[in-house]
Amino acid sequence: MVATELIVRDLAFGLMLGCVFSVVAHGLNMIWGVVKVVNIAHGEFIMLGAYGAYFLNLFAGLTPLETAPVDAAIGLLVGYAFYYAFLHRELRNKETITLQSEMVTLAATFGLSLFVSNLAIILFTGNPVGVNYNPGTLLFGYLHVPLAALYVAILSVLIIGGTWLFLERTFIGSAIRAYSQDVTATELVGANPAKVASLATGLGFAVTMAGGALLTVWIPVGINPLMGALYAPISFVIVVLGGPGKMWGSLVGGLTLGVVIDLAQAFTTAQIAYAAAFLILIPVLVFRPEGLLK
Amino acid sequence: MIEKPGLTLYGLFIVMALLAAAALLLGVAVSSLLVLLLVYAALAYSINFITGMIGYVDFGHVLFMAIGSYALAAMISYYGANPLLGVGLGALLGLVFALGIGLVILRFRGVYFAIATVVLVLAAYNIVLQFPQLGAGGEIIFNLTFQPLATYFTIWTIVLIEIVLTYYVNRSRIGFGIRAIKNEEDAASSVGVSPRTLKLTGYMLGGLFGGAAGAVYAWSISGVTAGPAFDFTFSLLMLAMIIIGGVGTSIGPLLGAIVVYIPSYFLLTTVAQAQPLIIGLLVIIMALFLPDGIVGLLRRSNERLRLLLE
Amino acid sequence: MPILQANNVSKNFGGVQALKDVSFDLPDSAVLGLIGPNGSGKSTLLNIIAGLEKPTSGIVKLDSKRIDNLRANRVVGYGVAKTHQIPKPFSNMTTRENVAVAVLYGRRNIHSPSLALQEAERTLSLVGMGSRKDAPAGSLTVQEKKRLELARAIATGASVLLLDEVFAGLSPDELKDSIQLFRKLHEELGFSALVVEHVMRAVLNLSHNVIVLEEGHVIATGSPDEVVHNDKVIEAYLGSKNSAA
Amino acid sequence: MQAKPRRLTTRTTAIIVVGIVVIVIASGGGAYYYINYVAPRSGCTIPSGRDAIKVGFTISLTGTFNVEGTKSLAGIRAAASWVNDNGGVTVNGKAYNIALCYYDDQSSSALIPTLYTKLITQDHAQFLLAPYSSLLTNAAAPLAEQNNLVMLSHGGSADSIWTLGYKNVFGVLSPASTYFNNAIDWIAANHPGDKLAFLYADDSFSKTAGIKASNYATRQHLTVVYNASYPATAQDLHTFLAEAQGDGADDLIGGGHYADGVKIVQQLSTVGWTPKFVSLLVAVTEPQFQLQLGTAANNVTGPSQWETTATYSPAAAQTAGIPWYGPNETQFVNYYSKQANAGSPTYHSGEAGAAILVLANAIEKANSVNSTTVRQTISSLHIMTFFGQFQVDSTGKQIGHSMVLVQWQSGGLVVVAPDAVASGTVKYPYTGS
Repeated sequence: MVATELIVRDLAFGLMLGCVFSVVAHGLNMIWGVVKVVNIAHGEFIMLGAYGAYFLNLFAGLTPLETAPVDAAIGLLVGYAFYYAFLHRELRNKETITLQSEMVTLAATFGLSLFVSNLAIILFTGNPVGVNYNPGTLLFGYLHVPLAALYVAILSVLIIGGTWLFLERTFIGSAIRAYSQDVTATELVGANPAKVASLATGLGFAVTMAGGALLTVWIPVGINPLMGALYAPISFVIVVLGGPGKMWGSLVGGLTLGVVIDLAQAFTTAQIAYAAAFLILIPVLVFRPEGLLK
Repeated sequence: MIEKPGLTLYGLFIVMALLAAAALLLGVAVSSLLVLLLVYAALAYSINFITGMIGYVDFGHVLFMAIGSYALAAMISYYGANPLLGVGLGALLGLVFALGIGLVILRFRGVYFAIATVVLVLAAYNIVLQFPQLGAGGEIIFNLTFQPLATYFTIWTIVLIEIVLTYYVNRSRIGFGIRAIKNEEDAASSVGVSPRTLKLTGYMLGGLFGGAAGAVYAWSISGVTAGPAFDFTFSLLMLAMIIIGGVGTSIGPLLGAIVVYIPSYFLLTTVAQAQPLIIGLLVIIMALFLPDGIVGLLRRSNERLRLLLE
Repeated sequence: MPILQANNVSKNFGGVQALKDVSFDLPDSAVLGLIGPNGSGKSTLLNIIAGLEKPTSGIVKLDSKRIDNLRANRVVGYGVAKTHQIPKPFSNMTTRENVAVAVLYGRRNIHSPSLALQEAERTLSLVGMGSRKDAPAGSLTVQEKKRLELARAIATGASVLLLDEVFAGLSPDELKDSIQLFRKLHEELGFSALVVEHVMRAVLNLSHNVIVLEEGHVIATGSPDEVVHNDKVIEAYLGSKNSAA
Repeated sequence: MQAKPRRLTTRTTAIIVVGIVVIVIASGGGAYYYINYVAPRSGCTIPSGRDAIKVGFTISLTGTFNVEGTKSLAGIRAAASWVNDNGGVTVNGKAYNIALCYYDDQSSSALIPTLYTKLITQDHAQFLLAPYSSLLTNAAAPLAEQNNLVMLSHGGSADSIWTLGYKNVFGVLSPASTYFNNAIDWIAANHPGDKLAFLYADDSFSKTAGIKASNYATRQHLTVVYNASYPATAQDLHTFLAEAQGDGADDLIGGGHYADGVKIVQQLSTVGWTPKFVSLLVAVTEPQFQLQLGTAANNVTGPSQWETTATYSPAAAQTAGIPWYGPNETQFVNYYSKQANAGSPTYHSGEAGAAILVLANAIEKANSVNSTTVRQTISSLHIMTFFGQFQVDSTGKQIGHSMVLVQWQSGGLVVVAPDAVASGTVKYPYTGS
């Protein structure tokens, strides 16, 4: 029943979907990996990024690809504000985040998620909207590849690679890496821990919101205030799969999820495919709590 | 041996007595409004056993509510059983699932546990849709003759049991062990506390009462549908209630349910989104500045209140 | 007849061998000092006895019953209690409640919280913390937190205490007090103790016998006097200092 | 927690207990007073001039169903103002206005019990309309039943609603199981060799419509080569569409709510499949569908409960031998356009407006506002409105009304089946974008 053509197609679409999942989760990964905080309101900032793409398209005619850098700039500022409002009190003067602080940040960002999503309903109404962006399709034999999805996939990989390069090759990057290993080590390399942590949070938000913009290519009429409730859990799964703090982990996790969903759909029902995609998390946590990536 | 109960318990009994009287005296109209309040309270107490007492943040508690809802709906629509039997089955299944799930995911600490609870809900939602026996689109609806007082007093009894149980667990030996785990799990095990057993106990109590409350909820709306049944809104409301009321305490969940539900009743029809907006804001403030919620605030404000409120 | 026995205990972490065939006997009511340079495996050995880690091979026996395959909380039930090197109080509970947890879960005979609290109060005055019984444990000083660790361990009713650096980080005066307190407690309660310590003076003062670990091996055993004059021990300590410098 | 430096005296205990009781009673009494006297911010708008009959309902003005909800509300208001402008509802020789009491339910079934209880107990609604969608109707129906109030369903089409023995719940619209019958009839008559693919969302309405349609197709001797449901949250439908194409399907039937329809048509082009015939639920009748998709919307068909171009008239009622009630097509559209946020009417507007007309007619015929009397009248009512016929079976399910099939043709929506009300013919095949 299942023809090779179908599997090739599912694989191709699964990989492209996986790329956009990766970039959507990548911001969460950066914050989680560096400041060790899981932002429960992650999905809401994806949503804001998506609305950014919608409004810039509506008023300025920008495509989602062009919106991404604008969203990222906004995200950087939002991330700074977020750090000082929510994390600074819990993180300053601490070597490692305590379990108690972890619970505080979980609860506080959970409150933020309720707040932002409902504010969005008031501001944007619950009416789902979308961005029309269709630069055409590319034909590889029998395989039609929508260019929009392809661009987004390439851009996603570039963003993830870019953050990796930034962390590996720049001074600020090495300060961030030092912070993620050991907070006091940050001071040894001559940087202020709070500044490093807030910058890392800002970068995380920048990527998150840019990811939200790129995601709009995949959800033609799916931008709505409650979309975060789906993409936050997907992001959690991806980061755990890849391993928090590992930049390429986002890509590994995202591609795994994308391919599992699309390939499993070829062999079984969509419901089972989705259930499986979420349930992978449990055995991974039991047997490889540090993530799939070494 | 258990100590003499304090005023907190009597206070809670008085509130419960008033709720019972309200339903009997003011009739059907009031009772059908208060049913939802009590369902919320029951859910808040149920998540209090795990998130409030043990400190493991459970974003997926709605899972047990859904299990209870489906148990009751299936019992009624396929076997024509008495709804009380459905509530019993819901509670039992909640307990059994909590046992199975807890054995695996209670090994994960902190945020990993929280995330595991989220993905379980999403997976369960898709699995339910896979079973045609649970209705097209996971929808089972049924029609029972009108039994407002039966529903009301079932959930009332459940809440009462939860209050007494919470109160005595907090005061008993188990309560000491549970608080030790919440503070320092490793240190607790090195003075002889078994975190595994106590965490599982808390989680199973949560599952049991979550299932029971979910069953009553399905009973009160005469059906269950997959989308709303697995809607995270309920999980979030439960969490918000105990965070606002005061985690781990025996007053907190009821207080939180009242604070969250009663204004919602008025706000819903004026500024629809204002209520979750305010709840979100309250949760942020409580989490960052008042970790023990309203009860903690009251206890800190006055020495006598500190002794009275548990 | 020793109360605690370790036979050929080994432990690997990945490729690293933290302990190699470590054996010792702890006689009843005795105090055994366990010393060695940093990273010599002292804490690992203590964790294995306390059930916090499983040995890769070897056997630990208490009263000739095997305890190496038990979970930490079960080991406490058998009568072995460990203090933490970095104190881990139950911060949001009072000092008295902290100790009461140990009473309720360490002993089989007390199930009532009110009795446990009374018992906890007694234990606290025993370690000289009676006046701090209602203070939240999170607000204690480091020295007080270390005393609390000791009080909790004693309150479990343990016959064997595993003390992980309870004397570290104290001023000379505090150290003197603590040593005196320990002596007093040991006389009154008659427990056996395995004392891991960096502060040589404390160990030599308290212990009946001392074992010295280096890189997971036992390199010397004997009375405190014998051990300090042992060439290998001197080399291990000085040598390790030389290589570190 | 256990710290008790001194015991409280009996007197202090008594004072505290009394204090608590007083506070609780005071706040309870205060709340009761507030609910009943201070805060009756009711959702009712009472038109001036005559006494009013209150009709209560919730409608989705925000959330998932907000497009459909807004259209329905405007339809309800249009029908109510037609009734009020044309003599009102006469009971025992006295004319009443129809007053609408409604709240926004945010498309959330969790809010339905609270809001309907409020409508019934505080606003004293005498008759009820159901909310939009089967999901919400299911949540609301028990409350109508419990309070013995008539409830007309205008947006809940799941057949399951009518299997529960509800005595007070009546459908105005055709049930989900019949949505695709027109499309399948047309294929069976014109292209019996086509192989069909069914792909629908897994919510209860779409799934019922999809499953019943595939059964119906089999009964019409058509070949079904693909039959699957997808999670309502799926971003990526490529896999399903490609599979359907791979199984050799010629025609595609299915969909879900509005967003699903747009998603399917967009992804058809990226999969590179151009089915010959496409029929999708709900989305197709929305003008936005065409705006969003442009030429790709051309020749897409969809079932509709009603279109402004469908021709039900007093004359048609006479031919059918049943009474006519309410505005004709033009009058309704006219009233509709005066409502706020109305846009142009869709079938959601039509079915919602018809619910008010059926209710008004039934109250007049019963000559009573007593719920039980009106209920009995509705069960035997057989009339025609601008929306088509109304007649229910013994369970309350609609059997008089019939669906139409619409198709986008060069930017306009044309009724193409059944022949009796059609204003054009089906264009075949679908041409893609």
